[in-house]
This record gives sequence, structure tokens and C-alpha cells, in this order.
Amino acid sequence: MVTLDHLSDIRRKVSEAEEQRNHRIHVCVAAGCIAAGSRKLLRAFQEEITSRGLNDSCLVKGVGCIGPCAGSPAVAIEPEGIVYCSVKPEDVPEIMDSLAKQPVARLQMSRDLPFFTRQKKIVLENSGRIDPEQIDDYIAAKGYHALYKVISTMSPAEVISEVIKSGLRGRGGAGYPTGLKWTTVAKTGQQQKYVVCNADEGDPGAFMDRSVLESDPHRVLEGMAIAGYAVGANKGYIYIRAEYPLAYERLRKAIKQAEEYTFLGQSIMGTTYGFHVELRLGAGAYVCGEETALIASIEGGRGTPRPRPPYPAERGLFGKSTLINNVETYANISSIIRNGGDWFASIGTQNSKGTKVFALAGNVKNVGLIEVPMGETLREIIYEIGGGMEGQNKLKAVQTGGPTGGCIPESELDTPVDYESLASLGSIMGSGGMVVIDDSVSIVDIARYFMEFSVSESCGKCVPCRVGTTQMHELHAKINRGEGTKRDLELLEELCEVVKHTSLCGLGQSAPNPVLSTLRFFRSEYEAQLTDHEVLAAEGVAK
Amino acid sequence: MKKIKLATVWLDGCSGCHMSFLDTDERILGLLEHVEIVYSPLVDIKTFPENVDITLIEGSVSTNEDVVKIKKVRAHTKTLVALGDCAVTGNVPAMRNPFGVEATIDRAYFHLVQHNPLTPSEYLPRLLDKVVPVHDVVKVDFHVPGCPPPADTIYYALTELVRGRMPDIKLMTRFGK
Amino acid sequence: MTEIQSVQIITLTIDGKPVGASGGETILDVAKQNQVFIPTLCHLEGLIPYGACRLCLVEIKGNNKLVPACITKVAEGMEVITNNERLQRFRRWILELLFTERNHVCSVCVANGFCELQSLAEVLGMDHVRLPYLHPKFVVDATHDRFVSDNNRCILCGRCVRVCSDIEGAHTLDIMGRGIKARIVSDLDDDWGNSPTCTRCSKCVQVCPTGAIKEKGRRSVGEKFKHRDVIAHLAEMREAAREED
Amino acid sequence: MQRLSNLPDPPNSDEKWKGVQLVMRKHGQSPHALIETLHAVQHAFGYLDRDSLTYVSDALGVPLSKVYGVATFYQYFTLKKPGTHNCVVCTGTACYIKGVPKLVEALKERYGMALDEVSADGSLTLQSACCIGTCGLAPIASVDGEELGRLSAEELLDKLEEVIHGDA
Repeated sequence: MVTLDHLSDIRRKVSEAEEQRNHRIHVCVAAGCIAAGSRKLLRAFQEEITSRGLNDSCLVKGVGCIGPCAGSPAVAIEPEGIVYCSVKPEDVPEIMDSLAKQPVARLQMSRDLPFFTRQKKIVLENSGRIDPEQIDDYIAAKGYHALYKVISTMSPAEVISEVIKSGLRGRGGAGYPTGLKWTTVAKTGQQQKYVVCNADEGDPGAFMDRSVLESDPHRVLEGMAIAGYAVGANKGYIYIRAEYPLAYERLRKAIKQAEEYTFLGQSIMGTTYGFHVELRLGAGAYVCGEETALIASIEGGRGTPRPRPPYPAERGLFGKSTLINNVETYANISSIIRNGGDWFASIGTQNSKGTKVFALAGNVKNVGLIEVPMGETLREIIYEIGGGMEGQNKLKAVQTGGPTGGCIPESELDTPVDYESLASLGSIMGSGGMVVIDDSVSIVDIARYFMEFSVSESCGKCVPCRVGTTQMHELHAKINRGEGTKRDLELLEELCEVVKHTSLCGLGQSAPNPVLSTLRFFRSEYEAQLTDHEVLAAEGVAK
Repeated sequence: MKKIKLATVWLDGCSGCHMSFLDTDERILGLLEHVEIVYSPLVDIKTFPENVDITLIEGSVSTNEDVVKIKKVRAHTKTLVALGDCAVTGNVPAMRNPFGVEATIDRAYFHLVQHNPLTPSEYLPRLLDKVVPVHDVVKVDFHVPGCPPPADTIYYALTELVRGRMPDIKLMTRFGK
Repeated sequence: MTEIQSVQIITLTIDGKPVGASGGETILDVAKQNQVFIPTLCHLEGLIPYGACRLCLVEIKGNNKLVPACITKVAEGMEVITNNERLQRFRRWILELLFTERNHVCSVCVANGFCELQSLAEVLGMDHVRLPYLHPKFVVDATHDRFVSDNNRCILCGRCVRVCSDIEGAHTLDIMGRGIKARIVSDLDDDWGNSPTCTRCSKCVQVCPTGAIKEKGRRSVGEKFKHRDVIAHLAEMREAAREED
Repeated sequence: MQRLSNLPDPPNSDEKWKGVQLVMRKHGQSPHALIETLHAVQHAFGYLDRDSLTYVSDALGVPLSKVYGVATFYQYFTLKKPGTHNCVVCTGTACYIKGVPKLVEALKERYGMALDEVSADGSLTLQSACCIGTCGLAPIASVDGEELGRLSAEELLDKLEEVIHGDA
């Protein structure tokens, strides 16, 4: 039987080990930094410490994402809180020399920058702080305390009411109230239920979930175990992209560790509550982010969606009642349980509570992973936290919501980021990709790029998405070549409307968004490319 | 009363639509009381006149000559009617599209020829990369699908158009009929 | 399918007209009973509903999303609109998209006159398509001694796949690839004629709405009459047999 | 309940089939394990050939056409023997606006092939990934598993020459 004392012991042990050391060097070992050479860097630090005989006073460890991905690989020195960017193994001796002295200015990124100060970290509270491969590190950061609290002191109904109170909405894109979803699954009288974590983060330009899974995998497992307790499920699946091998590996290790600690398994913490988690590897299909397609894929089939209702809560995985949330949603749960739903509801806006993690990318200075309270404006995010534009070019648009989201122009940057406001601009919150586009980029071409994406990712089941996206892409390409007519533009707009309203799933329904939003805000760019001909001959005819 | 000027044009088609038009039989005589045929493969007039009220087009647009012709026709016609599946959809002539021009010529002028296979003369109209329906090249005002459209449907559509009305031919013809 | 609660009687309106229905029935079922025409292509009595062609989308008052009539169950007080300018417009577009997707040349098709796609174009007044034809190139599989599969005429309604797997139990046919490149294959995209799984039952021929799967030996155009009603009967028999087990 | 029936013999005596069988057993030889099994086959042999697909169909009791439908649905699975070396170019949004089209153009010019093709001599596979999730390093490509960020076309071509000629 695990008790609070066990958890406190582990916490004490970890913090003692840390406090013994004067300096703790955190090297980011999330995928981005690894690609930039952080494993070599980690080794260089270790060797340098050993050769200097500083093993007793210096601790070096690999941690999850520190945040400033543009400055990969990133290193943090604790307890001082110094952040270094773009560190090379050659820089190691200099950094070691500087410990307890003046930081190395040429590598330092000030912690006073809005990039750090303007963020509010809930989901990412442990990212860049703990070693994602050490369960003890997670426990030391109050990990699994929420699970303990839930199964030792709360009824399933109390857990759900806390989630309802928090106002948490699904972070996968649609923003469906999480508590409501949990209630529906809890209420179905079925014996066998499943909890599924959607980690099929397919939006190009989005890496929130990857980062959370690589930096703090236990957090997601804990959220799922709590969800399983609340809705009455004893089995969970994490459906993760094959493109994220590191996240998969860390999750696999984390599950194993959690099982050893009885935080997962037949009898969690010695109680009668059992919850198993299995990993399922995706195989490269964007549509599998749609919940019914995801279910089809976990069942080993083609990832094609089916019409809802019945919703997965009624009939989901293997025909059973299934709760599906995405990574970030589960990652919020432990904090909500530990700090209370009211605390969470005090952050954010009227209808969008808490924080949101964004992957800031594109032509912005501070490319990276950020977490901000809901309701911050796009301008604040891009110009303060993001540090403004990279290079001399002006901002033309910011693309939110992934390939089926929309392009928001400069003039709308004061829009607060919440579900409803983004939707009113013809975009979506999506899972949190935010790509800044400068004025060197043709907006018509960007929309064409997204259409190409939708064409190649359409599953082909329903007619409007399968043929409609292809025809939209053709029309769009024709306009982009300067061969489009006014009539073509009208057809494109009407076709967008058709695909939006008649497609079977969210992918098709939102596929026209990039075209519609760019037509709404950048229509003149399209019109400038039209030809004067009334009806232009099809390709090959004009020649 | 001034007679309506009617033209009929034959692009890439089998002439079946014209035959179907002729199948209106004696009704054509009645029609001629209101209509003057100013250009047609059925009459001997060499150049397409100006100010034509109604032109019926049979056939798809398949060559550079068709493009020139149809543009001229459009410029001089008030109401342009695509008559039959070739004009409306591309139909049989467009069946070469998936294969491309080269393979089509190869097939027609070499593979299927027993004696003296020859490349078509350069003086012949050049095939377009893709066969297209008429409305892909010029604006079409009214479509009459069918392969060929039934004589009754053509007659009805024409009498309505002559009276200055847009006919409703729903359920009177269909693709392939 | 028989459901226990199906004794429940529900009242709703279809196009303003009050109608009665039993619980568990779909909007399409009830519309048919009341002689209200809703176009369909992927739906076929006896096969598991698929919801893919989107032609049967209808409006429901109070729901801002269109719903497929073939799958959506009726509910008490539901107000269904099956036909208005917007739905007509959408349906015409969907038909146009289908016609542009493959090589549908009705005049030379074996199914001319018996084709559901062709007849819907007629009924819905789709007299021409505004978008360019895509003209893809698919190989015709005529290796089978009895049947021919021609993806050039396929609309991916999935009826053949469903009948082959769910009714016949052979599952020789399935859809490969995705998006615009998806197509029907037999086994591992092999010649149908060499299929070790095909039982030659010909159900796929009967359910195909177009001329994509046809029987050999019919020499000319427009001779492909089909017995689609057989499937509903078979499905019923199967269901009955299952209940007896 | 787990099916405890024996697995049929694999198509050949390659030891790697043991790993594939292990995955199938772990999932109780359930038809639901199709994708996991295909992953295991591709992991072991680099691609999914006819014999493998037939074997998987047989062992899991999944119809051939369904196996084929699934194997061709997902971008990650490949039915063609891959090249000796592989280069994955990220075509995600961030990479796109930071110059991936230029990389793709350069690759096309040098090797005469587009993404998702194998070179005629079998030395190289070019692949696209819709986002590797390391947008901070855009544009990004990976060569034989090594991720290369902030990449210019010249650097990528040099790297590829290096690995391809390293074999010779």
C-alpha cells in the first residue's frame, strides 16, 4: 500500500540529492535540442565535471523542453535560473568556469525577458526542470500526488465535479467541455470502458504534445489514471504518432516505472482500482486525430471516420464507451486536482479557462514552446513573448489551428486567444500551432500549401472531402498560376462552402478554412492574380 | 415578325445530335416559320454570320481549330446552347484524355493502321492536350445533355428559346440517353 | 435490425408534415414510408450504413449541422427538412464532384439506363459540371471469368466492399490508398481472376450503383440490370439465422 | 480471451520473424493488432512485401484485402524496398515558409526524383514527413535518422553525397 509518506520520502530524497549540489546543470533533451546536438553536450558536461572532480558539487541532468527552441540546444543552470542558448560542446569549459561567477553573457538568454516572465506554466510546470526518464523526479515535483488524493479521498463523482468546476475544455481543438465529456462516459451503464489519449499531433507546425510527452510523460499518465478512476475505466490507450520515436520511448519507460511503483496496473497504490495503459503507434495519417478515425486505427483498421452520433462515449473503442481527450487535456488534470477546480477557473477568460500551450514557429524571433493564460492577445504573444519578427520583414499573418485553421492578418492581432474569438475570425484554436508568416510570403501560396496538405490527408471516404479538396486545390493552383478567372474565384468560394457543410468529419469540414480566411482578409491578393478573360480555356487549350 | 436567326455548329462529335435534331421531322417546317437557319452543316453557308440569336453546338472542343471556331461563334451569338454530351461533358472524344495526345495519335495512326502508317499532316488541326466541354472555353447559356438528346427534347428546348424563355428540360433527357 | 425498444412511437415532422415512426428508425426509413424522396448513393437496404456520399444530408431544426438521413435516428419532436434551395445546391455540387472525379461516360457505359449516379443527375437536374474533369487513368481488371472491375466508373460508395465482407463473408474487395487516389482492389491488389478468396457470388455486381463492377458476357451498352433488393433479403435471413444461434 | 493457437510458419527462416511473432502473441493474435504487426514487420525488414502481407493476413486472420487496404492507407508503411539510405524532409508549415521548397527543388535537380520515391539505383529513398515537431530548427531534414536543422540546400546535398559515397 502506497501512502503519502512514501511519496514524501521520495520527494525528500530527490531534493536532498539536489540540495547537496551547489550547481545543477539542466540540458534539454527534447527532440529539437537533441537534433541540435544536446546529447553530445550532455556528455561534454558530464566529462568536464568528472575531470574537474566536481561530482559532489555539480549535478548535470537531461531535462525536458526548456522553451526557447530557436536557441537549441538550451541549457539551464539552477538554482540561479540562468538560461543559455545555442550551446556547443566547446562552450562547456567556459560555462563551468563561470559557475558561481558572472554568467557567460554571449550565450545567455535573460530570464527577465517577457518570453519567460509573461508565461504561466501549468502543463509545462515541470518541463525543463525534471528528468523525464526518472519517475522520482516527477514525484519530487508533486507528481502522482493528485492520483493519490483521488483514490484515497475522493469519489469518482467528486473528481468529475472538480473537473467541471475548473471549466477545462478539450485542448485538441474543438474545445468541448472536458467535465461534460467525462460525465457522459461515467453515466453510461457499460461494464467495460476505455480511456484514450489522443497523441496523434498531426498539425504541421505544432509540437506541443510532443514536447509534453518528451518532457513530462508521467503527467499524462497520471491524468489518464485519474480519468479512468472518474469514469470507471480500467484500461487506457495512448495513440501516438510514429514520427515521435523519442516521445514513444519515454512513454514506454514511464509506463514501466509507473507500474513498478503501482501507479498503474492491477491494483493502483494497493487499492482495488486498477488501470492499465498501452501504447499504440500511429502510422502517418492526419485524419486519425479525428476521434472516430483514431478508434478505427487503434482497432487495426483504415483510419476512416464514421458519422457521429453515436459518439465514442456511447460506442467507441471495440464498441465500448470510450473517453477520448488529447495530451494537453490530460496534462492539466493533476494540477486541477491538486489545486482545485476554482483555482484553475480563476485563470483565463469567461469561457476559456486555464492556460494554453502554443508552439510558436515561423518568422518569429523566439520560436519555441510557450504556455500563456487564455485571453492573451495574439499581439502580446507574438511581440512580447515571441520577441517580435525575426529579420526585417513585417508580419503579414499568423496562422493558428494547423492546416485546417486560418490566417489572421496584422489588423486582427489584438484579438484575445480563446476558442470563440479565434472561431469568429474564421480560424480555430486547434491544438495550438501558431505559425508567424512575414510579408515575403505569398498568402495565396500559403493557402495552396494547406490545401495540398488536405488533399494528401483526406481519407477518401466522403465525396466532398475526397473530391472537393482536390478540386479546391486545382482551382487554387489555377488562380496561383495567374490563369484563374473571376468565375473561378466564385466557384472556389462556393465549393469551400459545400465542403465545409457537407463533409463527414472535422478534417473535411475545416479543410476550406485556409482558403476562406485568406479570402476574407487577403482578397486583394487573389484578385490581383486573376486574368481578365471571361472564361479561360482549360489547361492546354490556351496554348 | 422578324425571324430568329438560328445556327448549328458541329465540333468534335459524331453528328448524332444533328441527326436527332432532324428527327424532329415535319415539326422542323413549323419551326422554320419563326426561325431562319443562318449557318449549319445542314445548309451551305461558309462563314459564321454576325448577330445570331441561337446557336446549337454539337461536339466537344478537341483541336486548336475548335477553339478558334467556338470563340468566334460565341462572339456572334446571343444564346449559346451546348447540345448533347460531347458539348456538355466531353463524352467519347474526351475518353482519350487519360492517355494523352501522343498515345492517342500513336494508337489511331499507327497501331490500328495496317498499311502505310503515317503521322497526320501538320496542316490538320492540332489536337489539344485535353478534350474539354464547350463551357470550359466559352460561356454557355443552356445545356442539353444526352447522347443524343431526344428529338422531342431538342424541339421543346428550341421552341421555348425561340419564344425567349429558358426551357426546363429536367427529366426530359439525361447523360448518355 | 430489431431493437427491443422499437415499440416506442415517435412523432416528428418531415418538411412540415407530421409523421409517425418507431424508435430506432432512421430519417431515411421514415421518409421512404411517407413517400418523401431523399437521394442516396452509398446507402443500400441490407448493408451497414456508411454515411459517405453525403447526398442524403438533411436539415434538422435547431441543429446547425446537416445530418445524413441514412444514419440519423428519428427523435421525438424532430423537425426535418429534406429539400430546400441550399440542400439542392449542395446535392448538385456533390454529384458534380463525383462526375469530375472519374471517367463517367454514360453513353458507352454498360450501366447506361440502370445507373444510380446517372439517374440522380437526371432527377436532380444536374445538366453539366462546372469544374474541370480530372480524367484519371485506371486499369480495367477483366481477369475474372465472370466479372469485370473498372475503377474508372467507381464512386467509392463502398457497397461492394460491405456486401463482400458483411453479407458474403469473403472480404475479397476492399479500398486501398486514401483520398483521391483511393480505389477498389481485390486481395493484395491482385488480378481478380486469380483471387483465392472470391466466391463468385456476384453480390458486388448487384449492389454496384454504376458500371464499375459488371458481369461479363453482356456485350453492349445499357444492359446491366441489377437485383439490388436481394441484399436486404439476404441481410434479413442472416440476422434471423444469427438470432437462432 | 487470448487465442492460443499456434502461429503459422513465417514465409522464410529469417530470425527477425521471431520479433514479429512476439508482437502478434503479445496482442493475442487479435485482428486488432494489424497495425502493430505491420509496424513490427517494417521495423524488421524495412518494408512490407507480398509474402509478409500474406503471412500477416494468415496469422491474424485478417482478410488479404483489408491488410492491403490498411498497409496502403498509412503514409508510414511502404510496400517498396527502400533505398540503402534515406532522407526525410519535413514539409510542415514552419519548414515550408523557411525554405523547404528550395530543398525539395535541389533534391529533384540532383537526383531527378520527387519526395516519396526511391532512386533508380536503389541508393536513396526520399520521404516527406508532415511535421517532425522540431519547428525551432526549420527547415529540417533527417539523413539516415540523423536530424539536421536550419539546413541549406548545399548542406543537405553535401551530407547526402557523404553518406551515399561513404558506402563505395
